[in-house]
Amino acid sequence: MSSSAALALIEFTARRVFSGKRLWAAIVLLAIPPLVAALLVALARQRAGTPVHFDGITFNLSLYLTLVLTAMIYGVALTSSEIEDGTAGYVLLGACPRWMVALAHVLVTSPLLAALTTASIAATYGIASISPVGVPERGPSVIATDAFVASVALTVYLAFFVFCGYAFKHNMAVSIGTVLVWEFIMPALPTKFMNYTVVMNTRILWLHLTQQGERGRWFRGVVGFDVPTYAEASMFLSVAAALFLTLGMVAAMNRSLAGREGGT
Amino acid sequence: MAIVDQSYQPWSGDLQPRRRRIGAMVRVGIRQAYAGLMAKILLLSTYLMVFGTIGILFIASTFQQSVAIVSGNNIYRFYLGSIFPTGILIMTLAALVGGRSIANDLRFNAVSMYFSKAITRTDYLVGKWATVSAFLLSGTLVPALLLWICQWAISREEISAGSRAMDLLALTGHSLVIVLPIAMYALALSSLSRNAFVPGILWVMTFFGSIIVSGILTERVEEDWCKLVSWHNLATRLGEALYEKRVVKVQALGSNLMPIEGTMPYPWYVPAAILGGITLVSALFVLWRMRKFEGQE
Amino acid sequence: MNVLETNSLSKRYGRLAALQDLTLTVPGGAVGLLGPNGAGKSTLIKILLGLIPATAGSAAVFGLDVRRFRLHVRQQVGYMPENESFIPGLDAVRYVYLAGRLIGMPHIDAMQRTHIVLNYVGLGEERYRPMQDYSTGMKQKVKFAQAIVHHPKLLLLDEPTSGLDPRAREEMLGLIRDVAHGKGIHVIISTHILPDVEATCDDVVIMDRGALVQQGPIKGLSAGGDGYDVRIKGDRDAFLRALLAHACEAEAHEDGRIRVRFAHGTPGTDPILRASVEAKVQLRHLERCRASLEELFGSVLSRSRNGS
Amino acid sequence: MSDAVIRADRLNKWYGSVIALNDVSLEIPPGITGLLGPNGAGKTTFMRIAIGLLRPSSGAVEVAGEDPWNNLAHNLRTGYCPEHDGFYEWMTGRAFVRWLLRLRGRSRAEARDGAHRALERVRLLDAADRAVGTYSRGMRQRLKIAQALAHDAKLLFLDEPLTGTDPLVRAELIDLIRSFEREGRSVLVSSHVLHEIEALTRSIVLFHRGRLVATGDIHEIRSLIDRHPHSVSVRSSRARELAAALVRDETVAEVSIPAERSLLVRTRRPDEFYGRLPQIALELGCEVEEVSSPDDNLEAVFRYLTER
Repeated sequence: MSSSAALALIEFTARRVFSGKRLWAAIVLLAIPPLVAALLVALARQRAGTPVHFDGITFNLSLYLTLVLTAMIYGVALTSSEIEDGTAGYVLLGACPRWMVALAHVLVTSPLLAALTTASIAATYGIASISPVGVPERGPSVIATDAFVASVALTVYLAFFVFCGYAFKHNMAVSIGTVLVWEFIMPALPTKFMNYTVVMNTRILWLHLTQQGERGRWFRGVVGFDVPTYAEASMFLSVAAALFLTLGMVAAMNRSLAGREGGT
Repeated sequence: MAIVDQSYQPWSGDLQPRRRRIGAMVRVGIRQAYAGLMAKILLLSTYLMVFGTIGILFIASTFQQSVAIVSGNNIYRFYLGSIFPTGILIMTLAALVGGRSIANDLRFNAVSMYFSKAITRTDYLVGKWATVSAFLLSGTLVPALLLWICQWAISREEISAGSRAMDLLALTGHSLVIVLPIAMYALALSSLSRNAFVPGILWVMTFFGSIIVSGILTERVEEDWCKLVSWHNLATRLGEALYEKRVVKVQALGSNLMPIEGTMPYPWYVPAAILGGITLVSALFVLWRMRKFEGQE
Repeated sequence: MNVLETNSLSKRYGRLAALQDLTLTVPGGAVGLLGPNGAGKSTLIKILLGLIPATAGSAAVFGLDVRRFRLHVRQQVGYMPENESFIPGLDAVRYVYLAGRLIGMPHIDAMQRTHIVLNYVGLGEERYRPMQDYSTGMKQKVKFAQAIVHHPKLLLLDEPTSGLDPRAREEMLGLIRDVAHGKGIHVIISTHILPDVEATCDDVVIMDRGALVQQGPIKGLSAGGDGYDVRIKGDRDAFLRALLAHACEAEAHEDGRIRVRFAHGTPGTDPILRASVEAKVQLRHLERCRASLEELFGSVLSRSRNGS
Repeated sequence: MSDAVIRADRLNKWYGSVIALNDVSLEIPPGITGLLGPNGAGKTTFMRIAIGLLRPSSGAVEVAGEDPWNNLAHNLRTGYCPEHDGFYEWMTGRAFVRWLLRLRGRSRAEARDGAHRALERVRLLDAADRAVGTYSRGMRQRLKIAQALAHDAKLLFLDEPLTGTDPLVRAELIDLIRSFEREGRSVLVSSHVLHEIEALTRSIVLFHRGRLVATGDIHEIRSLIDRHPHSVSVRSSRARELAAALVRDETVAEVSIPAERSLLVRTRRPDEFYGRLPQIALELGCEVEEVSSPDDNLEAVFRYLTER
């Protein structure tokens, strides 16, 4: 294996992030938080005293809906769609070992998506700070913190999707189904299992970093829910990321790609 | 001995009008929608839940307990108006069945069969709409009917036959209000892509997104229109308007249970106009997309 | 009444002209629509079905304008698309039944006809299995069945043998031949595979780059085969030398075929027989030149391209 | 045959309970080899195992002496043209080939030149800077071949490269594939159409229902059929006289006259019969217009080998 092939793999993976319909879907998704902020700002102009709450948008949109769905769109596009379209073979038959292809999928795509998410968060912050009330005064450091949290979560999600893509035959159904149930429905149910969802741990990380661990107005609907510590949440996320990354690399090494003829 | 010629014979006969063709399309489509494993599991769990509820209520009634949820038209209103399980269930079913209905036709090229037959784009759209709606009704209307019967059986109030009939109409209307816009919107998304999961994700995104954004807005702005942003609120508000307003006349266990009240002060035609608008725009979008796809192989 | 009439039909996709001023009259029978990839055959068929509007000109099927009466036209026409076409989760019976119902056939008729045509195309018990599990040949048969379920007056087949193995192809050609003769169905086959047309059609229409190149009966077009195609087993060079000695021009092809022409007219097969005896080779195959349509196709196309 | 480029030993591949390859052991020599069999015979599965995309359920395969699975050196030596189209539709053809070259370790400059050469080779330069989404079927086929040969692969796997191409394109592709052999590359071409393979090579491998049926030279396989009875159809103006003469010959088992001027002869010793037929006809002085046998072509070999 040559270094130029590895370089090409990184470039190629990055190039694919900015192509096709999925880019548009991601842009629409990432535009939602700034748009909501803009709406709130416009309303605050009309009626003095309407608070524009940047943290609320981050908590509910940037680190929840937008984050999970962006990861889902790209996660599926990285492996499942490639295998289904029949393009996966070209990349796997290159000069880079397969584990490296899986690794590049996750480690190249997640910083780029994190950058896009950061842009979205920064735009939200910028728009929200037009309004006099409700914007945290910690300055741009809060953006950096949010971006960090988002990139951690994205890495976990992408690793999971890459793993599912290589490991399962019905990879789309498995990965999307799991994420929908575990990450969307589970955090809405008042059970202890919500402590083990990526969404919750991400937001707990965020809670500790930006709200000093105070639950305050967040999670208030949940009765008897103990917020894990920063250490617990970061441990959970890093273990999940490492686990799925490893499993994904192993799965990539063992994935057989049948043609459409033999697939049934 | 008589030998009957069983080889290929020419056929001639009268052809039926267009509405019968659409009817056939719907029948075959529904059969196909039920073929999916996921859809079966989801529906089955819903029915288990509904029957479980009914069972518990029957047990309660054998102990001469009157339960608040059985009084008035609470029980099916509650079922149809709640976000969990009904809202989530309908969302998932629509993502599964609505999402793939046109996308799979494009991907497996069934459109070239449909449009080489004597149907127009509008017929196709109406057929698909009816198919997805009818399928979704099995997750709303049918359980609601079961609950209506259950209410009739065990509630302790005196309800006139007219009121019962009105309730029946209302729950049918409520189910349609929930299902029809969702089905059309899912079809619009479905015509976007050949890949069935894309429309599914987009629809889930719309549903959750609208609820979350509406939640943020409601909390921040505290204005009434913020509630209109949520898809679920719209359908519930419009559905609520259909029910007969009457006072519950019986003292029941747990009577502090909140009946779903129309918390949105807007008249019924506002959500109706919004949902109708979404449906219309979606329909036009599908027609426009199919115009593009009709030209392909 | 003519099965098909077009009048200076044109279709443009942006700058690309898929059909250019095509005026064509097809009286009926089994007609092969021949042309290379991108000749405009599929575009023509889609216009005939009313799927896409023509940029200019008009087309009529059985005298019915394809735009104004497109549903009527489609009730008279059966169409077999080129690419695979099915509804996942549906079995062949439901699929063909649906096709019949969409034409407007009543329930009972559609069910009966479904089984008749599935028997006719030779699909057995597999018809009750979901179609995504079918082999290419079976999918192709179902596509054919759904096109004839309502006994159309005109059958449009787009590349009916593409991707089939020899046996499946032979079966498909047999079906087409059978349906095109004596069943009262006119057939138009769009293809680039010449032997298919030879095996099934009486007339041929050759298209290239959206324009009509040539039209006529196959016999007329492929006539002029003055010579024989021979296959032998044994010493080929000796045979060729012996042929030369009998004043024959021989041309050996890569697929083992030897084309023999006579310098002076056609004095029968005697020289070939003699040459084979002299060269002590086995005469495995002897036939008048027939596969000249392929060459004709090539020459017609290059002529039309050079001329334009 | 120690110089075999591909060697398979007791290869099996299942998908669930479906068996795609059943106990295949074979050796493929350098040069062009045709992989022949009907749809679903296991050709694609075999190729994908040999290219390293599929792992066999049991057994081993060696390509150039090495296991292809997760073998980077093997990836660089081989090129694969898949049967079905899989492209990044938004990319241009040139970018596609260039990216794949870079993924195989070429520098930017090398990749640019290599892509240009490969596209020139398959005559796709005109369309190289258009998005793949706009390509026609023939262009897609060429692009797939271009990416397979761009990195100077010594061994090419072409899965159904000729399917769906019109005669003009097919002739071009056949020339191209033959030129690979002259450059010293080995090529494995799969097809279900016999005459495509016949035009390419003499060395074939025959698959049927996941089993290896025959391997070797077409001539060797041909000679197989001569150990079995043939029916030969002869057309002659004096059919009855010829029949009488033939019946007396010891190689002939049976003669029937299905139509006037037409004979059907059954022989148990085809080799001798074909040698004697011209002699007998000449001695009798009767014109033979046509000799043909359904049992004397590759389709028959195929039928015979697969149906026993």
